Amino acid sequence: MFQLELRPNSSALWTAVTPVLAVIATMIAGGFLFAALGKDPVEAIRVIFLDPLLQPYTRSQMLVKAAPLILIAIGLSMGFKAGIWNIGAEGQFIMGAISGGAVGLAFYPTQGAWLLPLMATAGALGGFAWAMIPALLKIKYGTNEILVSLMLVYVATNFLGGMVSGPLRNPEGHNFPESRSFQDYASASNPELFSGTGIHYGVLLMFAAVIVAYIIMNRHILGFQINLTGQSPRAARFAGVNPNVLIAVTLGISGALAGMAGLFEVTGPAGKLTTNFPVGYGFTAIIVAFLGRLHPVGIFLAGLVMALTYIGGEGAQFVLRVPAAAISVFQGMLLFFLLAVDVLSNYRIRWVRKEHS
Amino acid sequence: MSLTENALLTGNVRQKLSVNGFLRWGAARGFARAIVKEFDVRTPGISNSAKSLSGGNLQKFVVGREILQKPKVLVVNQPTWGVDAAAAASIRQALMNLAEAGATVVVISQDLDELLEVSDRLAVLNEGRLTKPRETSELNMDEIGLMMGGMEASNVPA
Amino acid sequence: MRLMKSLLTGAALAVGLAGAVFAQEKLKVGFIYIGPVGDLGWTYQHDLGRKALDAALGDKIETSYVESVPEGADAERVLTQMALSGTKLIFTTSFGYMDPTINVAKKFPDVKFEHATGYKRAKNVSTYSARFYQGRTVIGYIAGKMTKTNTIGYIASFPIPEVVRGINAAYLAAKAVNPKVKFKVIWVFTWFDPGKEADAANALIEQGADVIMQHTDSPAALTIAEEKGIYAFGQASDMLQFGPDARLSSIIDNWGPYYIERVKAVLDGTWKSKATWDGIGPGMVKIGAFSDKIPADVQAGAKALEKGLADGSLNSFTGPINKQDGSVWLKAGEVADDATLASMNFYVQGVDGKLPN
Amino acid sequence: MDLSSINPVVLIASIMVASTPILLAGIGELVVEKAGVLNLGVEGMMITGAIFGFAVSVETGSPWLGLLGAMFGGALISLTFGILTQYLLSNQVATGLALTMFGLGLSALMGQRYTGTKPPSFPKLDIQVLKDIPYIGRMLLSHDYMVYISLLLVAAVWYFLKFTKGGLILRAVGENHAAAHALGYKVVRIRILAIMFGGACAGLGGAYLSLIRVPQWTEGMTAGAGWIALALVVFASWRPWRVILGAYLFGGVTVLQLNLQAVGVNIPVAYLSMTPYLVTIIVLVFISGARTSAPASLGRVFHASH
Repeated sequence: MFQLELRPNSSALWTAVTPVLAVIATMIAGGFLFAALGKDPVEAIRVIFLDPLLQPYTRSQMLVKAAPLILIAIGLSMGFKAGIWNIGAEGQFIMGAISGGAVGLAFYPTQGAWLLPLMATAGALGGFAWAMIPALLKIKYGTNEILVSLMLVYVATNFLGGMVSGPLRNPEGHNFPESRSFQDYASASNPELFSGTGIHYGVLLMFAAVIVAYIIMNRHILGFQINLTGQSPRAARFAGVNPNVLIAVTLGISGALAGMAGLFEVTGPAGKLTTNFPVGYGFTAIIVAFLGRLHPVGIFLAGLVMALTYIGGEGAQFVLRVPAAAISVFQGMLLFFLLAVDVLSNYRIRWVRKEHS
Repeated sequence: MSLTENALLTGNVRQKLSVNGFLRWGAARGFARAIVKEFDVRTPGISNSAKSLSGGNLQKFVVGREILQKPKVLVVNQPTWGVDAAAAASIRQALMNLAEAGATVVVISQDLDELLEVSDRLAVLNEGRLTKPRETSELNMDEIGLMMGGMEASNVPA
Repeated sequence: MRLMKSLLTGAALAVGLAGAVFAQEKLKVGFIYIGPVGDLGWTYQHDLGRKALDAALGDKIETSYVESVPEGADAERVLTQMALSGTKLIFTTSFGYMDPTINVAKKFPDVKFEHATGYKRAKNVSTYSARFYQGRTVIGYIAGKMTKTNTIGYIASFPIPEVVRGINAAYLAAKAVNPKVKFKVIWVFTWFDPGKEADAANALIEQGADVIMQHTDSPAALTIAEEKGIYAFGQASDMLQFGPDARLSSIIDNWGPYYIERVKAVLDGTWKSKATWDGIGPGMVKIGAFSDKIPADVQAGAKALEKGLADGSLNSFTGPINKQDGSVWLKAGEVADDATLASMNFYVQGVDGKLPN
Repeated sequence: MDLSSINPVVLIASIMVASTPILLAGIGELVVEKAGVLNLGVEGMMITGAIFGFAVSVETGSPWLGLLGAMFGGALISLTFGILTQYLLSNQVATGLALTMFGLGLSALMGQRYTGTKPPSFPKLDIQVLKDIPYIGRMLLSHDYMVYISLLLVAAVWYFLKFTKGGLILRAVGENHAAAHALGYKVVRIRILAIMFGGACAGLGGAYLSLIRVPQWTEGMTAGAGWIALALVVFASWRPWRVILGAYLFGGVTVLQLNLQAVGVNIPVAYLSMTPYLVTIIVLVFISGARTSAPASLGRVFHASH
């Protein structure tokens, strides 16, 4: 039978090759899926994986769609590397959007260049504060941060519902449960920076986050401490790492990034606070973080691949009339394959004879 | 964790391997290479992970890592446990060299021969109580045996 | 390997041929849907409309759709992609697509847009909606006649004008034929959650309701009514199969005729931006077949009401009508104007409970 | 407003029905977590069970076979998670989320043929004598069989975990997989079985929705119930009986607010709906110091060479 054997050194080659393997496997399995639905598999794969890369519009949209995913995943990856599991980024995303959005709405209709930066700060603080709840509970009581952060997602979702049908509701919006449009409020909007691309400040922030995270994780003592704690918490304590500080720092960073992602999403592409503007970026980002192997550059690429399947999937729907359900099955397969092959970078497969008993 | 990272683990401050929190990987690699060279650590390279080393080599690396930082005080626990004879001898020599250079070295060990070889003074822990340290050169085996049995050597009638 | 090779050559071929698709001269008509086409409610009915379009004009047009598109950024991208790929007429079928539709329409002046249930128009953006409240007048009348307990349960989604209007219209019609009638309204704050809708139906039945009306999308309430042996109505589609005994009638969204009319207008070059708010008359709202549980005289009354609303001789909101707080809304003989109806945010006198806000 | 018109007997009866799907999914997830595995894919398994159960029930005409089909479907899809996390050592959080995405898509794809179909109806426990017992009869003894089966299942899980050797082994695996492995227990195999049990229970919970509570198939019909099931396992602090309490609390808040509305009480729905989650966090804080906190190996990767 086959057995997994831990590699003494994780293989850089396999780390690079495995995602490609997974994509190829998904194309083959997906091809069968589309064939079973009566679609031309080759064309379906082309529409999903290739077409979006050929048009300038969809290329820039990949960045727009991927920006919040990557921003959140970058923050999460730091905690994940240290073994601190924030899975409540969705809640921090929502709270960032609410707090930043509320600041903007409070100043309505005052105009000023200072407003958007102020809102972004408030958004970051909102996400940060929401992430500090599981952090502080973990530090003080040893409460499991996975569960607390997850519970807080539901609290945030309900809070959003209360806000947009209460204090933050657009007074001129016919009672619809939504806020004023930020797109119609110049100073509070996160505009398109290059005409026709949809690229907004959140995308720039995403690039900055990838670079800064790369530097922190590879060149800074904080990154070293994070890696160390993840690999050996005991060794980290010997080396003088304070685990409580690390919990607060990593959860705080991921909360602040998720909060800013929320604010830029709601003031830009989404346009206003509604009960359905959060579409699960906080959860999808967890997958993106793992697909990117918790490495900033990997996350950047994983976010783009994820965005590609969304955009390509939409194309497949209206070009080939593939049902949306088939696209999410296809995405699920891609994720499964990507998660499955990761094992090859840390383990090798060996064939061993079953010993006789 | 690679050997370089392992060297960084405790060497960061004294070896000045970071500036304002930013790591100097070049210096860290240099430090790791120095350890490997001076303590004869058998490894294909410093980017190999620490857990890929044999027990003895890892031990040499860890002890070397601390000694090369020229600490004023060094506490080591079972420095040669599970290490082959040649490696053990070189570790002991390194400890003595460090002491020679003026550092205080506290060696904790169950290997009496080792202690007799490296130490200037010896104390024994028995039932949670530490005996008064004695000059190793003044001690004979009987006296050590009594210390280990719980009798202060000084109380022993001559 | 052979499979891989054929996949690759296939992909290369397909890329080369991609341009040829645009050569066809058929008018491309696109739809974007908020839910899956299998929701059996709102989206399902719009897709029936699209199918009617295919059946009527299939030789001159080509329809496509993208389902389950979140409002906001994703909608804007899908619309842009549709426009870029040569779609000339796009129906955007959810209120939340309003701003994305306007934004994309600005960038593609040659593409015509039709937005359902919104209020923002442009030179190339029409709006359309149905006077569902007329249907509610008819079934409210039936409900008022059929209730034995004089208690009618009403499951409402969000307190937006559309829903409030429906409650008021149904209440006024029921009250007119049954002065003792009481309306009990539960707000579930969701358009679609079968479990919750079922719970709401149970709670209403427990409070004595023996006829259930609903303004949510799933047939859950109808199945509960069937189980409990009381009456209910189909919503959006006929839903007969879910409650053969319980279903008295239904309000059916019938978009097909409008879609066919608008596409014809584009084909013969007479399309102009306009606001359409059609009711029973033009057939946008249809009343489902009456159950034989309804006595003949009530059926006749309902038919007469339906006919009057259709030819305009009757109006769902004809004075004297007071608001819930007792103030006069419409004087005797006065009929409501569309502007007030479009932003209705009050209950009429007699409806129990407070409108949430 | 007349609060007295809410009949507590009926209220409890409807809470019992409304809570059954999350109770079933929750008790399954409890076993999974007790074995040290965190499967966030409950929503995906529930909806898969809902469509498997629905399809089998419609095709065979037998609701009971439908329930079996749902268990099979849930277990089957959970096996994907099991193989990935246990043999291929993938991260449990990410794999669970991927499972939900996959399950929602798969169910929608399978369900396209069944939209608008009515499944065969499900028999009720209909014993007139029992039903006529005042209060208790209506509150407790007039439900469909699955309500009782779900309660029996909780009892069985409680008994299994507390009094059987198998239960002891399962808990040992969840507390310290390394030690359990050293004692010769097949950690991976035990966890796979636990995961499949969890999948089967979640599938049953989904099928309860699609076959009994609102007999119909519509895409996405679980509407987040799987996530609530996850929360209530935590609320229950991994104790089977408290899962019932949790399920009735989580389900009860919704039913209660709907009933309050029905009698004309105005309540801030959004704020009321968040209370069970806040209570869960408070419970977590309280139990964090106590003996009965999360299984120690929860969510951690196990490989024999570690």
